[in-house]
Amino acid sequence: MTAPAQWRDLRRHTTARVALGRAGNAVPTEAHLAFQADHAAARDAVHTPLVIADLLATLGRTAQVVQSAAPDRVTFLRRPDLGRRLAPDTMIPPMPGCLAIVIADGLSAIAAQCHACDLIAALGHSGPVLIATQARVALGDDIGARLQARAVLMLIGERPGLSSADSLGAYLTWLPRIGRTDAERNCVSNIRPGGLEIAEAAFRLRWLMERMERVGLTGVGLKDESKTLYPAFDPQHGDGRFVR
Amino acid sequence: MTAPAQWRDLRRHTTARVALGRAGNAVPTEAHLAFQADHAAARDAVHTPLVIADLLATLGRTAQVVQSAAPDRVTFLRRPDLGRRLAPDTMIPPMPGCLAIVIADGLSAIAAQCHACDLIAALGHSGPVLIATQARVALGDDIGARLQARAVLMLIGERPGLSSADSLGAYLTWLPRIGRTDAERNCVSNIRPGGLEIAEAAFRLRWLMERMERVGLTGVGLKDESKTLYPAFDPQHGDGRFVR
Amino acid sequence: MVFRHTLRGTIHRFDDLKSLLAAASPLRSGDQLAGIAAESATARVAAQMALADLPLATFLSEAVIPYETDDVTRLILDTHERAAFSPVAHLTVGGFRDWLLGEADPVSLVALRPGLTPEMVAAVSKLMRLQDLIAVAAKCRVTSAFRNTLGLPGRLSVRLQPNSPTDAPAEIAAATLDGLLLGAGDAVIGINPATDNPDTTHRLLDMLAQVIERYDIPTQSCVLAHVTTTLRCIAAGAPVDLVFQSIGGTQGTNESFGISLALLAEAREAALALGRGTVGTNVMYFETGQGSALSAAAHHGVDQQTIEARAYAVARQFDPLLVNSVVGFIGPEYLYDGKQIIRAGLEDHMCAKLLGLPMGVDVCYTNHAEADQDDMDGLLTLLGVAGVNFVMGVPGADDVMLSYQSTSFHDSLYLRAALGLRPAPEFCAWLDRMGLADATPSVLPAGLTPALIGLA
Amino acid sequence: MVFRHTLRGTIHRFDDLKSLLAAASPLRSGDQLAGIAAESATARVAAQMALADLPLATFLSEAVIPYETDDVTRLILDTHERAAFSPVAHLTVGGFRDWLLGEADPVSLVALRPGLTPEMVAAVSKLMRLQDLIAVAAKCRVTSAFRNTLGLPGRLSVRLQPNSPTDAPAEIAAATLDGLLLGAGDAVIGINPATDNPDTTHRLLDMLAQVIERYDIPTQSCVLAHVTTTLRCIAAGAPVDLVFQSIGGTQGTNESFGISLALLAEAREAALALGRGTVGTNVMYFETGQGSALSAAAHHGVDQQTIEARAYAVARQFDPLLVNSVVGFIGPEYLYDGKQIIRAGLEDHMCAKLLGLPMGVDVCYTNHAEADQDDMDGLLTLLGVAGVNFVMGVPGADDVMLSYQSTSFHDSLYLRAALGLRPAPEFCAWLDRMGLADATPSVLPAGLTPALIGLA
Ligand code: B12
Ligand code: B12
Repeated sequence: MTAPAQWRDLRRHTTARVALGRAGNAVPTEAHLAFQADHAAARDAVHTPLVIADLLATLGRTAQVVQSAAPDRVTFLRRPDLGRRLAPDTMIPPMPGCLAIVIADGLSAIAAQCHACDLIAALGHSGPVLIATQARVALGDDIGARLQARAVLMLIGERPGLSSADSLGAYLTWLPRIGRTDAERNCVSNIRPGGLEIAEAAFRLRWLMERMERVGLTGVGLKDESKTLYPAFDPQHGDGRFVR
Repeated sequence: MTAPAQWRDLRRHTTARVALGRAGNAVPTEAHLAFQADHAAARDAVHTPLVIADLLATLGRTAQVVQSAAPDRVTFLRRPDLGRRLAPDTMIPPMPGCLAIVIADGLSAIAAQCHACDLIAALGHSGPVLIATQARVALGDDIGARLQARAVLMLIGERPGLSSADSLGAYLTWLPRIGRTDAERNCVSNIRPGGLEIAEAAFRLRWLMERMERVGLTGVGLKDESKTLYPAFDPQHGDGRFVR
Repeated sequence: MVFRHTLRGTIHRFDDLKSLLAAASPLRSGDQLAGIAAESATARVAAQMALADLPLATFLSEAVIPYETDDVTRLILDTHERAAFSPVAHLTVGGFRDWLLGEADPVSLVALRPGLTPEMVAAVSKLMRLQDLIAVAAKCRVTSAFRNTLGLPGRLSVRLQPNSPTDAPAEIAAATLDGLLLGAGDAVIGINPATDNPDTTHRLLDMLAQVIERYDIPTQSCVLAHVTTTLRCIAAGAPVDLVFQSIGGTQGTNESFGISLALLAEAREAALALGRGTVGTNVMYFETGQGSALSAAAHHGVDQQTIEARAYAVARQFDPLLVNSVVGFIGPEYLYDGKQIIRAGLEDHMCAKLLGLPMGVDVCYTNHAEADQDDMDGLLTLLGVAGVNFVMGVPGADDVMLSYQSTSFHDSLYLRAALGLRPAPEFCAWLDRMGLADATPSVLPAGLTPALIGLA
Repeated sequence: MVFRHTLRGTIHRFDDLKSLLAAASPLRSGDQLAGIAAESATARVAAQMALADLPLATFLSEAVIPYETDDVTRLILDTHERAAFSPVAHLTVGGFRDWLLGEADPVSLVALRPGLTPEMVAAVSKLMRLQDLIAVAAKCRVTSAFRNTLGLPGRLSVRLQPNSPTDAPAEIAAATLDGLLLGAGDAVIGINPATDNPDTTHRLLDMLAQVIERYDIPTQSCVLAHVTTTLRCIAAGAPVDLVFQSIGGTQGTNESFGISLALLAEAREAALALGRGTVGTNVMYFETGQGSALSAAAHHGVDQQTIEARAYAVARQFDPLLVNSVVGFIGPEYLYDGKQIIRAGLEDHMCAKLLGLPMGVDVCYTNHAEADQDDMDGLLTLLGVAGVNFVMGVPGADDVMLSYQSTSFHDSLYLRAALGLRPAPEFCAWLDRMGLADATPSVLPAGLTPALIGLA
């Protein structure tokens, strides 16, 4: 059974799989197979490598390329510990006190490939940029420590979902060093067209970075109090529209 | 709960896992863990290789050693088709009209290692003997055809069970050639101490081979009518004992 | 007929119906071995999409194995009933899935049976998730009867499987009593013989008949010898309740088993003539299992799950009391690991049920497969929810003759308790009489004294 | 204490209690990553045998993580009740398994809860097969209440999870309505926020409160922000029903999450003070999951399943309404494939239930794991048989913000139908009022007009 029209209308409001209809209690065949196709694609996305030449071209400036201690994708997936450390013999010249950005493949190189450069441009960043492969979020701690950076911003591919394989996460860490916990970082997530738009993400990150410089920390002690995108829901007006 | 004494007595009659008791509806912990240990051992048994030097020593005569087209154990397990064909370039000198015996590892080299030579001795076999590794039952067809044998008897390791890893199967095929079906063979199975004793197996195989020579076939058309091991159950006497 | 489907810009091509079916099959080692599995997960989905769009009626005009060369194909097409098919005649395979999950109810599913071919049910199963296989199977009820009634709603029966490496009556009797004390044996007390000696088979048949008589059990016995051996025993006057045979989904597979449709018909007539059933006349017991056709090099490039469904067409021709797939029995070359075994078990069960068979499953694995007791607990429980007619009962789950692990008597107690299922009604009443309905008594019931069946 | 066990002539040695527990754990990638998994299947069985012989009371004298350095250990030992422990005080771990499967009944299991430590239940679970995990869990009933009653026998509740990649109210409202129309939402309507903006969190809390009020739904809402963000919202007057937090089984894990036991206590007091519950006062919602401690390098060489059970000791301290393990959420480095996810899900559920928690499971997997919908159908169904309190409901099983696959609204409809389960009683009555109890109506009920919640 397909869903009634009023129900199908919900699709206008969201990209989520709403109003799928029912075949008994199950999802109808068409939606089921679309899901299966998306699953196959998402699994491929995990294994798509970063094309560094293209990335450098888009970036339009030099950037040191480093790799984590995970030699390949299969190892990377099973060994997050290796993905958090630089490969042995990696040399990174120190730039004491800098604010560094790392473009990292994470679980989706596609996200880094598509959106990291735009975001860097929108941030108006002038400090060092590095590119890291087979990288986890905490690789930024190792990189930042060697740079002697005052802060590091990881722009990393979030795990690919069925509906989007290009979602970028931005993780900001004050005084990076090995052993920082996630409680000591801030995160801006779901950066992609259709998710958090680049401009909006840049706005929030700039706000966070400004506040970070002022209070001298990141993490649970630092909240994004910039602004909310959404008007208050007015209890008096049932027809008050929601904005996306 | 452990089983009542009269129930535990059933263990005298069988090696099967009877009278295990109950923990609710489940098998009690001790029996459960014994099972798990046996499973680990049985899995190891599948991968135990045939020690050909020892086998030849026990056999006390020369025997050509051949291998199937499956190069190793892992391939053997997934590719029964390869286990049914000889490795390329195998040369077997023809012995037209012979009755050949092949000692084959099958799924348990341990079975072939422990019992094949005894069985050959008990059969009083004087024809050619070959040793085959990574072998399935139907490899005997390829071997027999090249020998131009009138019949081939495969002594092959049956898959290891939890309670015995040394069970030998004997498969007899008249006029072996590639493409014979299992309907065209006879089988004597579970040959091992505690199963079908060697002497008993030899008796049955000799009977089958004699009849085979007479009627010129093996398979569903040839039944083991030698003798049954068991007396008729006398409906008048409830206490008529069963023999093992 | 060539099939094409475009997915994310790539055109996937399938040369003919059987290639399409094979590519649409969820991954399993047997199809990889046969070289017919989909090349990638994406190609598999593309095949499933193409299959979903295929009119169900295609299977009536296009045979996956030629009519001329295969008697199973002839059986399938010659016995197909157009009128019964009409409620779904307009549907595609994908629409059929939706129909089965949606409007289909137990009554319409019974009426539909003669209108379905095995290829149709195999095809639709390839578009289903496990929960679909469970939900649809649960709508199908198939009952059969001989000395008790099997397959009623809320019931779970057990084949008591007391095998011995030497077919020794004492061993078998001991294992049988063990199973009875744990509530097993209502589906059948069935021995797989290690030997092929007709006299021994006869002895075993006598022995089981005595057990059933002296313990006064409303159940049936079977020795799972080759049908030719069983026919000899019938001729010799042995008390044969059920005729067993392994069957396959192609003529060639059956030939490799040394059987033909005519032989099965002959055996059924012979068993019926004995008139040993009391509440019903279903006298056949069949076993099947994915992979046997490929093993016999008689698969014609058809995927193993479709061939398995074709074996059910053979089975339903002979009104069986019991059919079961020995799903993990053969080995990893056909079903590699627990995951593949679980899915295949649920596919086999649903396909057989849709075709109208009284289906059980041998929930099992071998020691060369990548599987363990956890996988079996999973499959067993899922089959219980799906309404399986019966499972196996082996002492401690370890078959000392066949060398594999099946379900134990305890496993069926677990499943019955977990899902509130009971044995066949006649057998329930017997368990009550013996005082075994709830738990194990601390002394054995007088009616079940070991000495009564020759165990001293 | 060093442990030794001889199996088939080989002496297996385990250096201390935590090594023994780790070696006795069924195989999983996280323990391999930590370098503490058993070296072979045989070594694992030897460890299980040694563990089976260990007196349960050992866990009271030997801590796997020192009392001095870890506040979770202190919590566990300081709150342990000797008197409650006495019925099983004489048992070994193996004997405890038999007791749980055998004589233990729902009443004695309730009484036992304060006498059990997480390490005891983790240990016994390592000796269990899936069917044992299911059978024992099914004996445990844990109910909790806020605006409805959760966990009653024969009930299955669903957390409605309407996430949005931008926390957009319209998206969330649309997904919420979709779920309500499919019978989901009785456990909680709970949003995972993509952002960490307290004002946005506040807006979402307002919005959910309005949905609940205007549709008049007997349920509760939650925004799963960090506890510090939720505390701010409470201070700002937001309508907070439940306080959410991810928790772990060691002090270090919780520190990596930016929380402490004191912070959780403070949050609970703040939520209780709002007095928003109508039928009960359980105001906390916790999530856990095997692997988080290792990921935070705070596992102390203890296996991930034991640490997971320790997280339940944290949870039970705060009388939660809901606890769930996000079992396949983190990824293959901790649970590699469907098989490992299935087992872990059933372990987590049973261990939590034994400790007295209102346990649900996020039946899920990520796209970097070796799992698929079939595995989820399996785990979901098994959890249903085990009596899980609730599962997740995500539109079409695809979380567009968290990027993983959980269970869909449809999945819970399947499970309820397959096992004859119903939503929480108050929510059932509401579904009845809305005309949604049986199937989807062809027009939306007037009480659920999209416009009522701002969707035009
Ligand atoms: C696996 C198995 C099967 C599988 C084989 C599938 C496969 N492709 O592997 C299936 C389920 C199809 C099967 C069917 C039958 N089997 Co069978 N099978 C076994 C089992 C459990 C293991 C065999 C083994 O380990 N072989 C060793 C490996 C290395 O060899 P392989 O090349 O991989 O396997 C080949 C043989 O096993 C052969 N085979 C299997 N069963 C039989 C039976 C006979 C009579 C013959 C000649 C060959 C044969 O088929 C395989 C493929 O070619 C044995 C019991 C045991 N403990 O050995 C019974 C066993 C051999 N089978 C037996 C019987 C009776 C049958 C059936 C006749 C039952 C029936 N009534 O239909 C059928 C038909 C067999 C045929 N003519 O083709 C009896 C034989 C009794 C006897 N002394 O003659 C045994 C001893 C026990 C039993 N009751 O099942 N079987
Ligand atoms: C996986 C995940 C988790 C896992 C991480 C486990 C692990 N070891 O991998 C678990 C379940 C433990 C988790 C917990 C939490 N998470 Co989280 N998580 C995610 C998720 C789904 C994917 C992350 C990813 O793909 N990372 C990329 C890979 C390559 O990086 P990685 O190095 O392998 O993973 C690290 C990061 O993911 C990091 N991490 C995970 N969550 C969070 C949250 C924050 C605030 C920070 C700083 C870091 C962080 O932990 C991992 C190990 O270091 C994202 C959503 C998304 N689409 O991205 C949310 C997300 C990042 N988490 C979020 C939140 C709120 C939390 C919690 C604070 C929830 C709570 N109330 O407790 C906690 C605590 C986090 C902490 N401070 O440690 C929000 C962040 C909102 C924001 N803008 O600040 C997100 C965006 C969505 C959500 N609501 O879950 N999370």
